[in-house]
Amino acid sequence: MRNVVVEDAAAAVEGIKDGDTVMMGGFGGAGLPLGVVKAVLDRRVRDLTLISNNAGSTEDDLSLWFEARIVRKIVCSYPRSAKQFAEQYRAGTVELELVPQGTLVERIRAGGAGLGGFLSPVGVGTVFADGKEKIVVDGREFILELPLHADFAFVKGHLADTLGNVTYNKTARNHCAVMATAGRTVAVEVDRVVNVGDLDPEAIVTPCIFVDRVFARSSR
Amino acid sequence: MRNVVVEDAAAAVEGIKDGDTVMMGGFGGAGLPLGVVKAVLDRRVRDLTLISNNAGSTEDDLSLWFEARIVRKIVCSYPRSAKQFAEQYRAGTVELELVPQGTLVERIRAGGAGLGGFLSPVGVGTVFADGKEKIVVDGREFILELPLHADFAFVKGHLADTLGNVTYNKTARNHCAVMATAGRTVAVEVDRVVNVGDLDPEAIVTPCIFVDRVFARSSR
Amino acid sequence: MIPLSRDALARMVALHLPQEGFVNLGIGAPTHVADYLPEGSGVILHSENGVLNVGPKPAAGEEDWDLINAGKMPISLRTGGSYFDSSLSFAMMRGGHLDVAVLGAFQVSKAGDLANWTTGDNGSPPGIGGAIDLAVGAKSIWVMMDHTTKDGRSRIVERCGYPLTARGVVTRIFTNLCIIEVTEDGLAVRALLDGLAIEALRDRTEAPLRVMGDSLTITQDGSVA
Amino acid sequence: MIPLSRDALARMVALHLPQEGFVNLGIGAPTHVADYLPEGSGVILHSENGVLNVGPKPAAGEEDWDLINAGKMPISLRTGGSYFDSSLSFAMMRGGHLDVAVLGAFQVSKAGDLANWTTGDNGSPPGIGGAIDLAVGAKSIWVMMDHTTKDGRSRIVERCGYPLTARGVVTRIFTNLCIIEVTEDGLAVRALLDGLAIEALRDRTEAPLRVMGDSLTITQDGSVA
Repeated sequence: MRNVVVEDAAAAVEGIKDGDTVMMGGFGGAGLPLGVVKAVLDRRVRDLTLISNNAGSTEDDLSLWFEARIVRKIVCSYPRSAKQFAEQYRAGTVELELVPQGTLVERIRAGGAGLGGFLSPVGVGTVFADGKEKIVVDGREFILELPLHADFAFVKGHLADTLGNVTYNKTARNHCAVMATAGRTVAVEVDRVVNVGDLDPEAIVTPCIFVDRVFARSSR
Repeated sequence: MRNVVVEDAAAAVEGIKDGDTVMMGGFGGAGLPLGVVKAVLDRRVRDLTLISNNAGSTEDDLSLWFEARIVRKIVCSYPRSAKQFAEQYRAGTVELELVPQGTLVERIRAGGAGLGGFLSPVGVGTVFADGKEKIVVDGREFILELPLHADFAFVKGHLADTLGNVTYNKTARNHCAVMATAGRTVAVEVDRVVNVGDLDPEAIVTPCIFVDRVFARSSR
Repeated sequence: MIPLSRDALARMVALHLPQEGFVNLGIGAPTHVADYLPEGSGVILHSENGVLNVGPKPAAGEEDWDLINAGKMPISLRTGGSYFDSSLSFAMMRGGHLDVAVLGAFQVSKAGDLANWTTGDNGSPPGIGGAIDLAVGAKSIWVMMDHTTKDGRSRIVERCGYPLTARGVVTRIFTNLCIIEVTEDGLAVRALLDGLAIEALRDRTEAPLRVMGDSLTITQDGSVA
Repeated sequence: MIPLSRDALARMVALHLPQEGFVNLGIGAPTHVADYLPEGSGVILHSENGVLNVGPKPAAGEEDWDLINAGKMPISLRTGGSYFDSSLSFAMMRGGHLDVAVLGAFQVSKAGDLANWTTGDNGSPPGIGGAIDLAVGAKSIWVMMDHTTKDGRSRIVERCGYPLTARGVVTRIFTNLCIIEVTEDGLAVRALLDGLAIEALRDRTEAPLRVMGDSLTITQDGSVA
């Protein structure tokens, strides 16, 4: 039977390479796969394109990636309160694509769902419309927004069974559920791996078809 | 405290009028709010635009609406094995807009999510592309598909609390969850109404913000 | 005349929220409106990171960092609450399912244009978050802010000088001096702080103001009568 | 030479499905493939109405009409299965998450064009369902059909005469006479029914066929060696 459980974070990030595009789940610390953050650092990759709602803070989080200068570009909605990112942003050593949060989520969803894009009312008449195609439907103007894909999507779940079905914990679900549909390789860091059959079929949020790797967060 | 429970199907369809657009949940019989089917018939409305995956069969289902000739147009993916609909289709007394099922669902979702449309790869090079705008992104051709909205969305849930939070039963979830986001008035027929607090916050599929009316299916 | 305190301003907004309405309080100052919801208001609070029926801040030591609001502050869940992913959360916002969003602002124009995400200055990285989705999607957009900047310049302007969040979306402005409705005929004062003359308000306001016929008086605790 | 029975054809397809693959069996005849999955294949079946890990038909009297497949027939759920709404289900399909979709067809062209939703005749209402989403989205599209129509015309054609479902999507064709790969250089016979000469197959096939160097033989029970 299918079994996607891998030993640890290092195994979960196997294959990541310079220049890859990486989605990282989380809204603040909730939903951020912290074991993955460190395992990617250990791989000493460079020039990543990072798709994430935030850019870390001053803590033990994505700020480590900016400190280590492994991110070339971030696609993000709210890179505030992020000391290390801000320093590099001011120095011009990292590129920022600022995307309204709902548009960010929807672009990721479009990538996972095989859509070519969508028409958004968000940003019309603002700088967020600059350089984008405008399409008028029934007299109302929309912006054409394009899908986002990634080589890897890393998210934090609550429970996963060995097949790869995943549940989330409270507001840690946030961007994780959508990102889990949009990575070529999807790896989920969970609090606990359970047996097949332990999860309620009605309450599984990410069905196993989307999931390639699962590992239990180390208790260290 | 908010309480959206109404007495019966008749109360759930209150306000429906000639010419309205109505979404009906269900894939076959699963997810079809049968009490609503009959209550709408009792209202003697006419000229409805019906958005539904199917057009009934030969049973006690949406075929009753075609028998009673209250549908002017149906937007549908699979109106097969539908005797009463087929008769009227052949007679030219009902209009059919045939939509691939995934596109149908996505158009409903776009309506509920406030999007102006989306770019679909489905139907390119087929009759389903006829008359629709084509948009090329990165050298690949897509069809611009437009959102669907409705005056009423009627779906079948499993449990609802009095606030209007809803769960579904097995494959009866189908189109119901998306339709529940896209009606100006959303009414849910459920097996049982439960107290606030009885539903697991992690397992609620349709949060109460989308739901205007809930009623328990009669056991008759 | 003493301008309303932050607490009184939050209370004034809270008293205006529709009974049993679905409301998003953005981040920062507007989130304090939650502390002043009248008993039995039935208001249901949404937070954009995927939660409906937000409850009060947990007691110290009881925080669950998987249960936070859009400002990344620990919250609790009220009975009847639900969790969902960001995609459904923004469908609620963009799709017009929220009755009211209460947002902070740097500037609001006489046409209801909103500027609340960046002052465009300096080299700090900008952040937009979900403010723009709320501004475009909620049925009513209320702004809650100080009437003037710290150095006395009007935040209610002819035309926003800061980068826009959305055009023509604000329907009502609550400041520490007054309540203003944004109408097709421009800005109309609905309520004025007790002891403040309309001319004194106009002095502090760049955009033209008219006074509604049945305008009300705001007392120091944020009550309006 | 007796063409493969429907059961043997279903078995032949089942034996080719990738170990632990995610597979959709469409509606109608292809759904019988499920009955011939080898023990321990680990194949996980998807049905478009919102279920993953579809199990066998329940015993008579045990049917649950809220638990059906895309053909509206009662099914069961295997351990580890999940339910989801149609939006996520079609994201799986359109988004390229299924390894294989096995579909019936009226015609397949030498370029892999698929016609499987209508013969375009008469006044019957057409239905498209989810066939087109599968055809566009699954990583591999396999067709399973009789090689010819009841009156002996080839279903494998130069160019589809019936309305298309999708262009250039079919990767492999399983018929009651052979297995054909759709390649950039046209159609290639990978396996041929025991006792059937390639020329006899060509007589029954409108599109040109070449034979792969290592072509195999199909026995009457659907085994290939």
